Amino acid sequence: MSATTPPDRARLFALLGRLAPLIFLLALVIIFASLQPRFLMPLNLFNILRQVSIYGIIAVGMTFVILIRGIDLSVGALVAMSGLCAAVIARGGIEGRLVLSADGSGFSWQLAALAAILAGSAAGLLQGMAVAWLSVPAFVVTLGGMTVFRGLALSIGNGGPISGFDEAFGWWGRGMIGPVPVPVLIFAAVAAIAWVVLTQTRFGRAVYAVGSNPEAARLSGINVSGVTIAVYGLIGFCSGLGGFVLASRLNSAEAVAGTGYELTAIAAVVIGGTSLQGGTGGVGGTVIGALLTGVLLNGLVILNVSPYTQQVLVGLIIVAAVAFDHFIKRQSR
Amino acid sequence: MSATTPPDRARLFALLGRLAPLIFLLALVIIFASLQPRFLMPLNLFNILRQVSIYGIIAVGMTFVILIRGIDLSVGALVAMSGLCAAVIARGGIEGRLVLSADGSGFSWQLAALAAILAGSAAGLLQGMAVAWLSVPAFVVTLGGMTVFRGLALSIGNGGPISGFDEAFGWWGRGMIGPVPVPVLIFAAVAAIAWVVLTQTRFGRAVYAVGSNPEAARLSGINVSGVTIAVYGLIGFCSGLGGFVLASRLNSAEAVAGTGYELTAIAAVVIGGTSLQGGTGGVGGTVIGALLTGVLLNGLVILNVSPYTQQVLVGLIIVAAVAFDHFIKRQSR
Amino acid sequence: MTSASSLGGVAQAGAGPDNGPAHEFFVPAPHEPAGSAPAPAFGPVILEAEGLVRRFFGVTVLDGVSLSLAAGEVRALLGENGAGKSTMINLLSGVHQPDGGQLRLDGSPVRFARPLDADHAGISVIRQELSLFPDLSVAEAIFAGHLPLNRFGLVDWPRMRRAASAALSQLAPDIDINAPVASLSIARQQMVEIARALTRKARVVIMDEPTASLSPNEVAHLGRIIADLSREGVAVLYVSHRLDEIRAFCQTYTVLRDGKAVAGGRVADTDIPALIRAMAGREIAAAQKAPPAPVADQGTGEPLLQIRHLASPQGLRGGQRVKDVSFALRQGEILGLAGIVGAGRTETARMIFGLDPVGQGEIRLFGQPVRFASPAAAIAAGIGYVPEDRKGLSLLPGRSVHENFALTGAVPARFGRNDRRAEARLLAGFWQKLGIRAASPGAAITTLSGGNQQKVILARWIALKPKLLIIDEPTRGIDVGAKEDVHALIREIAASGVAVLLISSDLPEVMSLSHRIITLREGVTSSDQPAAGITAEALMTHMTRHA
Amino acid sequence: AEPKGKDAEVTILVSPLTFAFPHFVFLTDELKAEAEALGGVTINVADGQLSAPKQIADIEAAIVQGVDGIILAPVEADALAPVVQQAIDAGITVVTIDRPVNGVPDVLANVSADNFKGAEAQGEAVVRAFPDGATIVNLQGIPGDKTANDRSGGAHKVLDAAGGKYVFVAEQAGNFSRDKGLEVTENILTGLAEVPQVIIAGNDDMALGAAQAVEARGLAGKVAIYGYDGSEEALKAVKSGTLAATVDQFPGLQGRTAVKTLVDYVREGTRPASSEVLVAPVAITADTLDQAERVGLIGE
Ligand SMILES: Nc1ncnc2c1ncn2[C@@H]1O[C@H](COP(=O)(O)OP(=O)(O)OP(=O)(O)O)[C@@H](O)[C@H]1O
Ligand SMILES: Nc1ncnc2c1ncn2[C@@H]1O[C@H](COP(=O)(O)OP(=O)(O)OP(=O)(O)O)[C@@H](O)[C@H]1O
Ligand SMILES: [Mg+2]
Ligand SMILES: [Mg+2]
Repeated sequence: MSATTPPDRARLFALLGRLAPLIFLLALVIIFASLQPRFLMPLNLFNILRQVSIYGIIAVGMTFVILIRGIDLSVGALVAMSGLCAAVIARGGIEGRLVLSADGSGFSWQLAALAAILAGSAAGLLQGMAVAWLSVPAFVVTLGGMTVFRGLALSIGNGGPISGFDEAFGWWGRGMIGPVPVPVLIFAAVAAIAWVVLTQTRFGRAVYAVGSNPEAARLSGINVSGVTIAVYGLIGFCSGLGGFVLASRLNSAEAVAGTGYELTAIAAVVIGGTSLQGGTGGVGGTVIGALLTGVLLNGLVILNVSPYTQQVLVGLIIVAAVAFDHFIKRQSR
Repeated sequence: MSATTPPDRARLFALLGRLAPLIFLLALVIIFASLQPRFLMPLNLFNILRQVSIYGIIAVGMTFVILIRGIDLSVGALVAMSGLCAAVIARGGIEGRLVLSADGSGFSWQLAALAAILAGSAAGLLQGMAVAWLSVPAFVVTLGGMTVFRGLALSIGNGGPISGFDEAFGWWGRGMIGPVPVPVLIFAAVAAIAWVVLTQTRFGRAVYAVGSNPEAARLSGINVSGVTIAVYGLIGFCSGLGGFVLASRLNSAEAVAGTGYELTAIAAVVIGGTSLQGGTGGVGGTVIGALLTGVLLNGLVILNVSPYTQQVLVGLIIVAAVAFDHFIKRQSR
Repeated sequence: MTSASSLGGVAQAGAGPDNGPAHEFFVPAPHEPAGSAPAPAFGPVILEAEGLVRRFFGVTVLDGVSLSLAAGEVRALLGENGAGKSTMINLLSGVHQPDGGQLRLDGSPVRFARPLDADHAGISVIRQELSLFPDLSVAEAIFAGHLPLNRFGLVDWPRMRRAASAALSQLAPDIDINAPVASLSIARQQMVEIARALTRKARVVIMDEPTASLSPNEVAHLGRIIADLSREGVAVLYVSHRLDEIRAFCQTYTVLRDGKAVAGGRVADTDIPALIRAMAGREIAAAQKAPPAPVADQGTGEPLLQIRHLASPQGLRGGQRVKDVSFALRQGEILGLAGIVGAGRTETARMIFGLDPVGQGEIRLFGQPVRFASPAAAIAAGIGYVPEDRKGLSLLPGRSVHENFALTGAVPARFGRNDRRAEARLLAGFWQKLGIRAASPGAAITTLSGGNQQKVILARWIALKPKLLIIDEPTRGIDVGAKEDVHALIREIAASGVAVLLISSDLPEVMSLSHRIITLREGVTSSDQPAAGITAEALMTHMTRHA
Repeated sequence: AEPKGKDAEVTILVSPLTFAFPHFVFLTDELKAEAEALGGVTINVADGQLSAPKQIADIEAAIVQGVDGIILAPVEADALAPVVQQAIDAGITVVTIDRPVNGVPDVLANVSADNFKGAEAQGEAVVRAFPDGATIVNLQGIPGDKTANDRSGGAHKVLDAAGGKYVFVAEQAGNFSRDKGLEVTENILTGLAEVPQVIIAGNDDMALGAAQAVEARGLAGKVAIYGYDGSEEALKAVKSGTLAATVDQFPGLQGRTAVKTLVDYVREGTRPASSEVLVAPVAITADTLDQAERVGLIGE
């Protein structure tokens, strides 16, 4: 009957809608490349990739959170806290305040990484429970979490940095496999796994269902609280991993690390076309979004744009990117 | 007819729900007072009032924004930018870069205030248009605005502060009327006006309608875009006013002023019981919420709690406050 | 012809092809419960409620209600708006927990702490308020929460799609299972909701007003489906305010009044007036008999609204829904707009009201060509619109009844301040006239029963005193008694000179209220004639038969 | 690298901690002025924004651009080391200002006035003014920030060493900002049973905020307030007696020296006498005002 959809055509437009962020990214790359050819040097491209990889990992976790209509402002603080946890383990204690290993030497990177990831995940799960069970809005819970975990990070390192780790530890942030920096590979792996989970598993689809209509999700027998807690645990995990990689990259962990990562990560997710209303979007877009922010920051520096002007441009371009995305999507209705 | 509710009882519960933040505030006051009697010194109480007044003014504007399901992350930057605008006018230019007045002397506080408020309102209206017409989520628009306006603030002051204004200018931030600091009176006035607008006027009712169900509001002939733009213009106005009062208070304006005000303001609104889903809440609660945060920061310093621990406590107590509010509200269902 | 027979026959239509010749719909109903070929010897009792009590704000909404559902039984749950039907269902399906009484499953006591528990117990529910996933595809929405897995433990998309089309094939084969649910009409969403409940292979299926916005032949399909379920030994609890459906589909019934079960038994042993009496506890003027009031200026002068060859723009999803609609509407006239689901009625209304862009064609108001850019403009020009999607387009959740009523600003502000007292006075009038049941004007709208919400929304628009009022499904979810109040109200405003465009899937309603009736078929006006002496058969032919 | 030859074009990236601190704004301006004077020198600036990753990214970008030299104030001594090494390996000359990076011997020079030393100077000034002890309020900068820690740490080192007569009655974070400094001081003053004799602040902004709180309480002159940075406003305040002292790290001198050292090396290959060009911070009091770098700006 007439009132049915010509699927192919509809799908074409839907596709275009999904591609909007990519188009914008390419445009940006072309502009920078034409203004400064050195921008395209492999070295620079890998720099960009390495630079985005850490908050990229977090942005992947943030995608889940935003898909269920949540938000997490605590990730930056979590990066700092978990990074310090890893550092304490790797150093075998805190100078003059805490000795963990008998001979005062540090522990292996495995234990350090584990510490970071456990710390992050635990913190995330706790926040998830507050959101799910106390029904406190995620914005508030994680705003609180942000200051709480900063506070904890400060008390762990007593305000100062903890630095100097062994080679094995450092490899995860500074190592290379062929021409590719390790953090980039970690980011890629995390993104790939997240993609499979979101598109191919019941949990992933439950995430979309909860984001699209929590009440209906509950009525159709989905364990909404469970999904919520899991999702916040998941971004906690990503933050912990990010914290470990960052500490390894900087060969040092400090309480002020990761400041502002929350906003960068959220920006990446939204630029990638995931809606803050939840229910629509995905990891693919987030990767594009992360790259876009990375390209932006790198390109403006490469072009010697003055710092003040840079801030203005970054703000404008981010808004433009999202506006473009929404414009395309509207056209395809 | 049995299937109706005895209004009195329903109203009682509703009332209790509205009072929850107040109850929490009183509890906090009692705790601090018992730990440190000097907390109740009139002087200290007025200090608290003066300290909350500036972000209180902004929180009032933020109430409107959150009532229509929006959010504004740019207020801190706007405070800095508009403060600097006022400073430039009051000094009649920028040392060695810009001379506005013929004789190089500054202009009156009226002009300075006007400059700040115009700058703030204009910025707000622009963001409102982006939200309403480009249908870019408020979170993104104002996140962009945050960096844009910081950037502009930095370029105005060239990174440095602009200081030293005349008495009349200073009165608005440091003056007293009787025992009451002027900023407190400004805050009170702003809150009172906002209360009338929200509860007594068509516009106020439209704000609630748009927040509760934008589709229904539009279908009932409410100009949703208009309301949205107006609301962001309004918080721009508040930020401009706040920027002026802050500059007057510090006898100096700088680009880093107001950092983090956005989160403090949002926290105040949510603690006050306004829902981030929009449609429910009000200015009364916001005033309580602002006082609560003020009391918290003041009390912890008075008790000389270490900065690290303070952060932890602030986070936990904010979450507790909102959890308590939601708990009470749930009971009344 | 009587409305009873007009829909009573619906069950029979089950036998016929989906859109076979029209007369098949109107064989008078046999007076034994339809669908159950062998006389109803029910299987063992599956679900049993005993003395259920539920309070809200300490107000008793359900007061010791008992009912049982046996395998193969189709039981009607009847009652006025606010009687407690949906609440009862919420208790049976674990949405709320009873404050008293108990549930028994297969004879042994159970407690449903969450909807999930009821789901595991094989109870599936079609909710009164649609609860679908706007962003998900139709196929996924149908299986949400129970997605089929392949042997790798991953979601089996192909299988899911196949099953989804199968589930919809009977009811609405034209729905694109890959389209997002949000793009479907209320009616279609209701069909998706039905399909969802059916794919659960449940032992108990509960339907809360599933036909509220369905038109006769969808109802017919549903009738056949219910008959099949009962034959397969599934127990069905069926809620509807359309009593002819009850007679056609159900074998047993339970009547709720003010939270108490006041009557029950075999449908065959009772009749509609008796049921109405039981629900209302008083005598109600037999439904839909009053003749329409004469029109002020019949035939003479410029029509108030004139639509010529109206068409919606070519859309991407679902193509062009309105293709060629023309009609004229005069002051004081009630124009019935009939059509099956997807015919283009709602879209026509939306275009007139400035909600959707107009493709081609012209709209003349008082002879002046108009195209409204926004509802605000349409309202300013004296048009009102009561949409069919109450939850999505009308209610302000979390706001009071008063504010929901005052939304359109029927009462002008005084010195810039809202005149709450005048508003309250106006509301009180409608409250009494429509018999609205709610705690108080201060109560949150969402605590009202579906029907009472609808009354408040109607009042909102009538209070605005429009010159033209478009009403899409005016009595959706409203009980028989209240329906009369609403009909009387519509006649009254028409008599006062308001032109009414009445969109309804309830044919008897259209026929009894309208002066003229036009029918839409796939976006084209297929007939336009005076209501006097028109038969439902004729209408159905124009609505369905391909010329 | 080969000397590029006299008056060859030189491009330099300057990456200070952050432009949110006037200290670095002034440093950069002076540095630019010197570059102007030298001629043929292009200065690109990047804002460190107090973030190690940001600064690393900026330097990586500069390497890609192929600048001749980098002048940076490392946000984090260890974190910046690898990228600095990378720059040097790429043939770029690096000079650090304000503070060194750890474990990169090939850095041409470290032109720094150690914050820790400066804070010691601040502490010594207190000891000189209050030989027989004092009650002290300590306003710290952003919690966890290196500058904040060094400045608080230096003062503590001196005053704690001077024995029990110096008591820290309150220590709070003022986040280097004037409004927070003012607010926190107000609260501390009400919290304390008796007025403290001394307030030391991690920067001039907080000190000036504290001064306002003190004045508002009608305690002007009763509390000695020590700032840090030698900013124009602070010097005025020292002159007028509102502040007891401020610490000058001579950012201008640092900037000028850094750029000169770097350009000389890039052009002629001349290394500085020592790779450690230490600028000794000085506590500026009313009677040593003339030693302040920016004293010229405040006029008579
Ligand atoms: N969540 C709630 N809070 C308060 N009161 C409620 C709530 N839900 C239902 N009620 C009240 O319970 C009574 C019964 O409501 P219910 O929805 O069961 O009626 P219903 O029989 O389904 O009516 P309808 O035919 O209009 O759907 C109504 O008076 C309603 O106001
Ligand atoms: N075949 C379809 N597929 C997807 N969406 C549809 C289809 N038919 C209708 N719709 C949606 O339903 C809305 C109303 O459609 P339409 O006006 O055709 O229904 P109607 O004639 O009002 O009948 P009803 O109101 O009973 O659905 C339209 O806005 C359209 O988006
Ligand atoms: Mg109901
Ligand atoms: Mg319709």
